[in-house]
Amino acid sequence: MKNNSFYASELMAVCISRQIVDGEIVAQGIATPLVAAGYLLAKLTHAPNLTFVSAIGQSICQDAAPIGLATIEMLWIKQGKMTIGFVEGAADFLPTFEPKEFFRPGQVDPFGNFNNIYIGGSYKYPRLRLPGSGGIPDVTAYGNNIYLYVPRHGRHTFVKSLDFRSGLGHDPGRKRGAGAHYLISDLGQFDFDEESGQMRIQSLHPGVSLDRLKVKTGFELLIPSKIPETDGPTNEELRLIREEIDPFEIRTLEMLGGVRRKQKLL
Amino acid sequence: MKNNSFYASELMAVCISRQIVDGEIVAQGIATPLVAAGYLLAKLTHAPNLTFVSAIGQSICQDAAPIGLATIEMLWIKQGKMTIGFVEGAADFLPTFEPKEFFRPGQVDPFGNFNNIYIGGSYKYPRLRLPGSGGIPDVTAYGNNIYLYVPRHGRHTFVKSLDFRSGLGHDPGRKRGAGAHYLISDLGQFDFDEESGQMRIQSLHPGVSLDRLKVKTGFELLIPSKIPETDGPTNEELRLIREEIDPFEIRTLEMLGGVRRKQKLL
Amino acid sequence: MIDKTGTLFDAAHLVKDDDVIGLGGLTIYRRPVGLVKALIQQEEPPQNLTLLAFTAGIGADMLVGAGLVNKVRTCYFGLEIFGLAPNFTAAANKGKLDIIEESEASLACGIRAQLAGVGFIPSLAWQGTDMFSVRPDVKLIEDPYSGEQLTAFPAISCDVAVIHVLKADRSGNCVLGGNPTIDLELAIIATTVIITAEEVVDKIEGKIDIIGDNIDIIIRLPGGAHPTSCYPLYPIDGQEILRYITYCKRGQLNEYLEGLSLTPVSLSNSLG
Amino acid sequence: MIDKTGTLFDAAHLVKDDDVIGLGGLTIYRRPVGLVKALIQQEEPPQNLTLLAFTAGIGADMLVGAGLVNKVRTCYFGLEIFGLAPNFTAAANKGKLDIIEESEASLACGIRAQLAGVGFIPSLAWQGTDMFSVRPDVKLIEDPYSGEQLTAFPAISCDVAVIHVLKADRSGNCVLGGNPTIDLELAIIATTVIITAEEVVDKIEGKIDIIGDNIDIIIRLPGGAHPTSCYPLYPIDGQEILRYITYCKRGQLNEYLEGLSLTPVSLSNSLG
Repeated sequence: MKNNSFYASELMAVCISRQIVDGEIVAQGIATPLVAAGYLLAKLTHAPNLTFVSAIGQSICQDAAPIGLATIEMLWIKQGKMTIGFVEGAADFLPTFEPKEFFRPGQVDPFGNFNNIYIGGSYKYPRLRLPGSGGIPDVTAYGNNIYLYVPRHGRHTFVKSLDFRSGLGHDPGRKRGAGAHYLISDLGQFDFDEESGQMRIQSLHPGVSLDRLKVKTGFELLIPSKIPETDGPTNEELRLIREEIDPFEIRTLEMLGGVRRKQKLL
Repeated sequence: MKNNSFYASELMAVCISRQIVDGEIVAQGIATPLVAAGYLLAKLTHAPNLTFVSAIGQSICQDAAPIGLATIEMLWIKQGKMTIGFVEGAADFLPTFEPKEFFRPGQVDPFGNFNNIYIGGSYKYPRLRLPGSGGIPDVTAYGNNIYLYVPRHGRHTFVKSLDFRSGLGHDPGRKRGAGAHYLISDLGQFDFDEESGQMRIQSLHPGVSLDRLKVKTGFELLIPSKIPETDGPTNEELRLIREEIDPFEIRTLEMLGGVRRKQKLL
Repeated sequence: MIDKTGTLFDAAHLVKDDDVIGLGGLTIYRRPVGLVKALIQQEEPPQNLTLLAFTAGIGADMLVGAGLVNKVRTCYFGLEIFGLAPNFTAAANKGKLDIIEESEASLACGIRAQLAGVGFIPSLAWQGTDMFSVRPDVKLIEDPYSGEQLTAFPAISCDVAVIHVLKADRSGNCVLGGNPTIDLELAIIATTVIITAEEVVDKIEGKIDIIGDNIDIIIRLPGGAHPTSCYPLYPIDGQEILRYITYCKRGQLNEYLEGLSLTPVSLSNSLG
Repeated sequence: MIDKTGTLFDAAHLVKDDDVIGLGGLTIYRRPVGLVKALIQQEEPPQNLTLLAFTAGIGADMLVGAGLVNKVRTCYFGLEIFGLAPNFTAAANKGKLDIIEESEASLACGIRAQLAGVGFIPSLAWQGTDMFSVRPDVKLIEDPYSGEQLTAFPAISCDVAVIHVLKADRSGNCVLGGNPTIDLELAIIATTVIITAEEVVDKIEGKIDIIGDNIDIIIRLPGGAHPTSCYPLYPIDGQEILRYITYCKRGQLNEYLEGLSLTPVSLSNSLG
């Protein structure tokens, strides 16, 4: 996975960071350390006025702290400036603040619709039941700040047709909000064509060929005439990630399958 | 106003206190020091496990403190165990906890319907616009713990027909909850007939004649065959009210008209 | 940190003709009286305001008395134990105010509907009362599950909110110091939010009650709630409230405000 | 003060067949794992429970694995970065669980509807998604003001709530210590509320997170959230969660639970 002198997880965190605008509010789900690394990198570089809303602790934070696994609550509870319970948060504040949030789809289709309910088989007898949709069917139905990330780009995730649509993408029937603006994977960056709503290559990560991307993607991507290479991390960005934000490399857990993740956790 | 060796305000506070059951939750509106005196008396006597919900401070309190005017927030903010904003309180908690609450009607009719919107004239051109209905049209529509108090019993308050019904009483059209259980005035105690829903004399305060009550009431009251006299306060109840609960006699402000109230406040 | 501090003068200019103006605090507790005075004492104060408050007290009464308000949206307008709000009562008795009759539940549900982005929130409140006769705009709805008739309280919007706080930082994070009322929700639903603060600090250590993101301007205004209280700094000034009532009953609100203009905070200094 | 303290044994008996059981906390934070184990290890554990949780984690997974649960109502069932919840995933893949698919908004609105005493709360959520196909009971409603089609999330009830807290007094007032989740609301909507607490005190000085009035029984159970965290007392025990997953994948949940029964808290003592 090593490209030049950085890992895909590091490049992904850097790309996530670059999507953050100073002064905005970002939301952090559960089990998303890669996204946390990206947000914290933004906070420490170009977005010092970033505000975090966290599912863990149900708190609003304005200060950064290193990512810890067992001690994740330190970040979100101890430094929380304000606590908002889930009921109030889901019903009142998500629709109003519309924080920017990165979601990780179990499946994603060419229009940025996505699925976190089940894969394969039927709903009643799935091949694999997924944990569930969290707030995805909510914010994707009305929100304007939906972003996606896929740590392991593959045909099982990038599918022509979803088994279930729990996250609404670029759909002509949409009444409010907007489909995902952006998707980052370990192979490249993507956006969505304004007219058709179709997923389009924005850049390929260093060392990734278009052919490899095509093989790993279960549908036709829109391909621009010229495909740029994703800008790699700066030395300072890498230093911040490695030394200050995530010294225990917790972000990399999101890149691994079950067995390797367990090895890492042990 | 002095009866035997206590004031009407003291007897009213004592009667309010006697309506309180240990372990329950009572709500306290704004500008109701007489009710506060009654609740605190209950807390200090037979209802040590009383919980207070207060509009001022939007807090839940479990400890008693003396009534102060300028320092009323001390009681409700400083001692508050928990704060619940008005939105949450009105929408979520009042319907669930249904705290016992004493309301002061601008007008009350024979069925315990009441009015805090305007008196005389029309809604657009009232003879007297009242401050408004607070949470009265809410809790009287669904609640089961409505109690009333009238510090100055008179025909302007006890009317045959309301100018406006902002508080729902004993009405055959009622779908939820129940009309007021009880009314205390400076002349007597009243309840409502279970069949007809009509206001009924429960007792007359010491020194108050039935004739005087009738003259002061703008409609026919149900009169039981035998009318008991209201039990006066005990020496200990009077001591608690005068020395511990309300040494500045703030409760008496509710008994006075505008001019005399102002004299007292200055 | 983005510095949003400004002057009373700047803040007062943010309130425009025909705005819905929401006042923070509760009747005679932590009301933005200083900002209200600044609004009134401008050369051309805004006109035809709609006043929105969970409960309206002395600051609201000043706005009504000075003729800035033609519509009132609240569930209580008075001065608690100090009696009726003189200007509101006089104007209402003369039929000069358009009153949007509210209750605690209608305000709570209306604010929640606005937050959730929906047109209404259903409630058991008001059923069987006369409230619908003066609020023909409030519709009934059938519960699709039980068939029960419910009250569909409509969403409530707010153009500009004015909130007095104990402490603020320069980005607009606020500490209220008690009596949260509806101030957090008001700050979120309002298009423009004006904060007056007893104290403005660089950074608030510890918890906040309102997040700065929605705040537009912060003015340092010690004593800015007087004669209402600002717990725990100062209590209600009952004598001053009674003096206000006396002036207003004589029709001398202007004289009252002029006599005050240098206390408790120097407006001219703040305007500078 | 009314003393509501009792034993794990008493508490476990409050959960009856067919109950909706609500679990406090969040996935792997402050979950009532100790009480869950006590429930499972009774001679005749309750059957056909409906599990209600904002997010379901390891305690919920034990209940599913032990066969106490046939219906699940949550918006997330997993072990966060530790992976899928093994028993839930296996049971769901086999079609053995009746899943009432929820989202954050449907749970939030359903709880609020229950609190307000109405049948539903309207929301913008779910519009355009496939959620309705697996929740045919969720109805659509027309906004009577705008005509917009909204989702009418139905009220959610709960028979018995189980919440682990940092500190409780004998009357049931509780301090959560962070991650309030939906615990306050759960304690209010539930008919019966069981509290396990790291510490039981005579009186809590300072603020509380849950008021005691609705609480039925309080059990002192230090370590009662392990291997989930109880901030700030102890963090997530990741190694133990991995050990749990390993046992469960081998179909050895019983062996896992038996091996645990004296740790982290002596069940036999608590049962006495």
